[in-house]
Amino acid sequence: MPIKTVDLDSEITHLSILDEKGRVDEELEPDIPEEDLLDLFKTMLLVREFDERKEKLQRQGRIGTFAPVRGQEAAQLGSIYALRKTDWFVPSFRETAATIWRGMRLEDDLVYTAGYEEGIRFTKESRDLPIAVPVASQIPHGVGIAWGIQLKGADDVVLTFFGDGATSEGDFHEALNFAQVFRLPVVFLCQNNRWAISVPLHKQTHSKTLAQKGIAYGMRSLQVDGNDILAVYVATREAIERARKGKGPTFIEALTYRLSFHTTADDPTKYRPADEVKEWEKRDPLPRFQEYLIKRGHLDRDMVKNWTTAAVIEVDHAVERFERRLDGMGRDPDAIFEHAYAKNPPYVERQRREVEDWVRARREEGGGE
Amino acid sequence: MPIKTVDLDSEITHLSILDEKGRVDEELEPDIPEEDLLDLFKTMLLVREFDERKEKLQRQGRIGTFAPVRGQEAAQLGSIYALRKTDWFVPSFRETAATIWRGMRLEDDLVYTAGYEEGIRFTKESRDLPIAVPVASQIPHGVGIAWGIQLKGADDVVLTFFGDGATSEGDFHEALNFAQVFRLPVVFLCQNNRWAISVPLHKQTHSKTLAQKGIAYGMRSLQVDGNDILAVYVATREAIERARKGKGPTFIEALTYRLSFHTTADDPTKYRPADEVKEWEKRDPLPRFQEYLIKRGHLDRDMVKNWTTAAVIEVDHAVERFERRLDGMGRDPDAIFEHAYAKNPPYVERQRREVEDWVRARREEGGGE
Amino acid sequence: MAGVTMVQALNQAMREEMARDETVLLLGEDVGVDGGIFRVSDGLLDEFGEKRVVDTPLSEVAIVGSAIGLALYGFRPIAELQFSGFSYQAFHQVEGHVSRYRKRSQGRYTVPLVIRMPYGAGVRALEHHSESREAYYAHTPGLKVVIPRSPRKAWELLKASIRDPDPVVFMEPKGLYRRGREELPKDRRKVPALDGAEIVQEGEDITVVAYGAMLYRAMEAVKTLEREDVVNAEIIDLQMIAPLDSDTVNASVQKTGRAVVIHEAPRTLGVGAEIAARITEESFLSLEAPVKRITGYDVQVPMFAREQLYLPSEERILQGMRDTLAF
Amino acid sequence: MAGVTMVQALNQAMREEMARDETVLLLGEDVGVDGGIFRVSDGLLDEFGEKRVVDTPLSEVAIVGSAIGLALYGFRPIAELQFSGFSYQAFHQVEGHVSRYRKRSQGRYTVPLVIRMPYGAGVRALEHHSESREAYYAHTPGLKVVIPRSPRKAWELLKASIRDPDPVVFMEPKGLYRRGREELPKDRRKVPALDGAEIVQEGEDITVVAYGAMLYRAMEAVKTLEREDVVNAEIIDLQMIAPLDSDTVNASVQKTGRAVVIHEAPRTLGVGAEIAARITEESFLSLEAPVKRITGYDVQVPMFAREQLYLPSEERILQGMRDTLAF
Ligand SMILES: Cc1ncc(C[n+]2csc(CCOP(=O)(O)OP(=O)(O)O)c2C)c(N)n1
Ligand SMILES: Cc1ncc(C[n+]2csc(CCOP(=O)(O)OP(=O)(O)O)c2C)c(N)n1
Ligand SMILES: [Mg+2]
Ligand SMILES: [Mg+2]
Repeated sequence: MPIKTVDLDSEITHLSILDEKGRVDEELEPDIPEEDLLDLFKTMLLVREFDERKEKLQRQGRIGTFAPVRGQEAAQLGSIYALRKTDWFVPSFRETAATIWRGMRLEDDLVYTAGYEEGIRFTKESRDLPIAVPVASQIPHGVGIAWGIQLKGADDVVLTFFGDGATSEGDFHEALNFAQVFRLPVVFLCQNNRWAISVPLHKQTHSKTLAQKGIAYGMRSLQVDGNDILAVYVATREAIERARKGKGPTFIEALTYRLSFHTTADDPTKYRPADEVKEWEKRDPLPRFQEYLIKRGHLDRDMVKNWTTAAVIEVDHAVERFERRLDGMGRDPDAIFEHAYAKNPPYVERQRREVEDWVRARREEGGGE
Repeated sequence: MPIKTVDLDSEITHLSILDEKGRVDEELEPDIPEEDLLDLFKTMLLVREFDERKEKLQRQGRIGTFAPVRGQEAAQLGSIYALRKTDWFVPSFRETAATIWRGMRLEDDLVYTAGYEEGIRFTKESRDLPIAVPVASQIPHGVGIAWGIQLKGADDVVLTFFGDGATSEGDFHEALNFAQVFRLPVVFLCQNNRWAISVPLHKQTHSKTLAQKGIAYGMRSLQVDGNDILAVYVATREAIERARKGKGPTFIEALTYRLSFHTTADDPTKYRPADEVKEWEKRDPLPRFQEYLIKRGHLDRDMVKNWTTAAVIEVDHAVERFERRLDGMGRDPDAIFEHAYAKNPPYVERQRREVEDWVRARREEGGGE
Repeated sequence: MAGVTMVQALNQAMREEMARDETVLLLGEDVGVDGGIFRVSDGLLDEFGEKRVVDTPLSEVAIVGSAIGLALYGFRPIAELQFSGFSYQAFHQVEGHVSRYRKRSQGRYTVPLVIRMPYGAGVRALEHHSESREAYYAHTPGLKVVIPRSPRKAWELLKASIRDPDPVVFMEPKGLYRRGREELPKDRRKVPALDGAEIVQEGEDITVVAYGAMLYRAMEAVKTLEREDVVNAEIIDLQMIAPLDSDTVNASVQKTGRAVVIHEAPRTLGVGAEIAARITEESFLSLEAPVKRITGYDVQVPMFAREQLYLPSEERILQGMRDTLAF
Repeated sequence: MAGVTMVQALNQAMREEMARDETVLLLGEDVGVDGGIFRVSDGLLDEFGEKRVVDTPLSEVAIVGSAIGLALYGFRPIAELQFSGFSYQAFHQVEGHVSRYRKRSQGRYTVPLVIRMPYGAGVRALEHHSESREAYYAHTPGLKVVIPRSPRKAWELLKASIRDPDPVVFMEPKGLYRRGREELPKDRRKVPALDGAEIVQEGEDITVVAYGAMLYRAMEAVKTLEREDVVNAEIIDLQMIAPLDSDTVNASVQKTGRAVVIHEAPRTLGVGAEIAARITEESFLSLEAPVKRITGYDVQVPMFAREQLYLPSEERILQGMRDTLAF
């Protein structure tokens, strides 16, 4: 037949388990221990409170700009929960919820956001990468780590995060192609929050779903309701297990929404209709999860109240510790020259001494900042 | 329904009109004037001869390295024939057949391949870009030209060429996404010749077709038998007409084969099974087209013989003119400093004089090169 | 306050050029509805419509690459990259094509585009938002690299860049975006062509070379120097670091015999290196002291809490001038 | 002929390092079955298998980007880019990540990878195959940039680069790939760590600084100079242009009082600028003549027919030295 349709063996499915009212599809409902469910919920509460507090601190000039999570908690926690501690976590720049789940201390995040490299604190055992600011540029790193895992014959997996805007970058394309060519144990988790700063999805790409971008690589790809923590978990878990078994990568598009501003430097009212935000407020992942937990009898209103208060206190304490640390840190110039190279070349050492001399001279003059 | 299949409205079709024996599907057969058919055939003969001659010239050190066309003549000529002279042609580095069709003089190509910028000769009216060496990097340029056409409200179209390897580059991805977002009048013609130097298609990507990569952008995409000049023509013509009518871009994958080496610096016997090449020799686009023309009564064996001789003579003459021109060109250093800027800065002018002085001093000493 | 900020001046320059020449258009991430993340294109979308002020997908390669195509076709695109730190995504397009089409096509195809990008420190932002790597572009033959020091200069130089026949990388010192105001000239039509450095203050004893945000620190330091040490400094704003107007610098040094050069970028292979080399080459016999470079250090730019320790401070500049004078 | 070419030496270095350390692996376009387009990895696939010698898709970003991931994970990847002219596709990965992970992660994550790429003129190839833009990398803090001059040096420096804890951009002067042979050392295990410049000839009258292919032209020119002008030149091979070993250069200039520096790259902001600046800064009182730069010109590198007019020739170098001596 001169004109024939090529069978691509590829279709895109959409998964949802918990609906907007917190009603669950019992067939698909995953079996998550109560303790974990409640931990996830507590973390959601904490992240919300933390976001809000950071906004205040930023407006007061005590920290710099940052990217809030609000609206994307389910997408981040549902997926990161599926990851083992010994698996690798490759964030973009908005994954505060996932990063807190991995064990980051709030005070460290504040130190970092206040402009200090020391806020990045990893141990030798850490398998979390630092945040990556250039959009999509971290995706190939996750692919490389997965390649390392495969070469070593380890059974770890990499979970790499990025946004809808990131899918327009060449780095996304090259990395996903690589991952599939080598069948690497990596899961790509795209948080499609419908905006890249002021650019809405339909100006970002003409494709109907982002998931279908995986078809370009012959990669297993699917869409989930990203505000449904159960669906995100189920999809990620399955993808991770496939990856762990050597069945290659998966691309997951989690449909979610950035309820807040892009960063504190941004004013979304300039470009985005209030209606749209309202629509998405109704799909807020937090109350939905809360309803589910209440319906299952894990949670009651009092617990929510107490835990909300506990979150405020936890953040209070983190802020106090952060401020104490800042005091201690001073403006030590040495930090500029540390970790530049394994060992600084002589002229860099001379530059270091130059700065030290300046700072000393200033101190001797009794000058502050 | 919690798990549902997303309807993507996208399928990939494969088009073929002229089979390997030169038999035509009469329903799909395009109505090309006899004169044009014969012109296309003559050009095929000429390009073959030219490739061979260039190989000899390269082995003799008279020109530098180049990328032969053999096997891809139908893919190039079928598509370029669908383009108006006033449309834009954006080549990669292997489109000698298409470029000759557009009017490039053989001797210019030789001058260029001998290492002289002067081999690139465009008039103000030219709508052909020079070859682009960095793989895939020309694709966004074609998109930008198409954007210009759209802005100006002109009804021209851009035809952009690249290879299978190019689809792995980020530039390909970003350019196609752009083109579809803005619905630009551009046709992407991928010559899938199954090899990128020594890397075979299955190591390049895991996708079943290259055409399906267009699904990532929601772009109309299809596959054609690239060794079937009629199918390539029909597919390209349709895509061009759609583009001209403002219906946006099309991605065409032309399945073909690089029968020769990658460039003269390459030895394909190192990495590619002789069998595979033999298989593809059978699908050579030239005899297939020849059979078709003979069957249609446009051509007989004598004509083929005469035209083959004519091609040899044409190439002979081109080589002669090329050699005369080289003589004349000398080693004029001025050319180095021309077209660097609209107007050279003073220090570059001083550098120019420095070189001129050298060359003059040398000449006065009576030294040659 | 009277006058306009640099952000407003840039906005005004684009507005006027777009009104004057319909082939001028602006493309980039968030330049349309949002008016640019620094508001440099505020209002342009309303005025010129979405065909000429275009929000693009998040794709630096396609922004620069399609701007090349637009320029080849006859437009004069202004491509905005959100920060210089993300311009390297498209570096191959700039190195490989923007700087070469004229040469490659023997003059047939030119790419008179402007690539605008904020650069340098000063906005308390995340990593990759504070670097000064203008030397990458200045080392690339075929490009012009322009850096304005003030609102008025920003207006004038951006207009000149848009009109220039060569591709221009237009680097905006983001620390100056909202620092100070200046009146724009009454006659808005006269725009001098891009042309080298400017002597912003004449003097006899030492030549001070700077550009962008550091120029102000240099000028402050010079004020102190002149007050306390009773000397006169000649201050040169390079304005363009490619092509580099070393003739102006050398003429000055041949008068003063001493020079310092100041920039934020790392010292090694920063613009100061080229200035020092050209002064040594062409003014050797006039030189009474080595050319002093007061610059960022040869390490990764620190995050913002320690930025000021990294940047040349007024004190460091003052000290550098004194060392040079005392040599 | 006895000894090995640079291609063979590089091959041998990789072979030995891969045998010594199983975390070393090679990835790139055509490095496997084809053995690399210059045959630098010939035979490695057979010896180490396709897990450690990997033909990748045509994706510089993914090559460098996944090499970063491999290095973060604990491997020591060697990423081959086919020509330096195509390394800019991945420039943002190098500038944004390769050079920064150590800093960004406070030392937790390091990327001890080697990015190999042929650079420079001399193979009669198409556009983008002859450039020397090593300064882009040398201006990027956090990177090391190594350029070997000979087969033995290539062997030694590549091994040292693979073992080095910092990321190395290893630039191979492709014009030297098959020029001349040298024996490799008997004891293959001893490899000196990466460490600055080497004085290849001691002398008293003038310091000649070069690296890569231009070193030979410099040496030839020096021979003529020494024969005809009865002077002694001290010749320094930089070997690494980042970090730049200016201490060795300055010590020499403080003895000779004169210096020339030679490279293929464009003059403006080429390595010669930094050398000239550092000499002026640190050896000003010893300098009897300005530092002379003999370099490529500040225009796009011409296609190969005129390449020799663009490159520093022996005559230009000789003249430059004579001018400097006569100053
Ligand atoms: C390569 C690059 N270009 C531009 C930017 C500036 N920028 C920061 S975030 C952002 C939008 C990202 O959108 P998306 O990927 O959807 O992630 P989201 O912010 O929605 O989480 C842009 C343009 C950047 N950080 N990196
Ligand atoms: C960005 C870039 N990387 C590497 C190369 C070296 N190179 C030249 S052609 C080629 C293979 C191209 O393959 P394909 O796109 O399939 O085109 P074909 O050669 O088959 O026509 C490579 C790797 C290049 N020119 N540009
Ligand atoms: Mg988004
Ligand atoms: Mg191919």
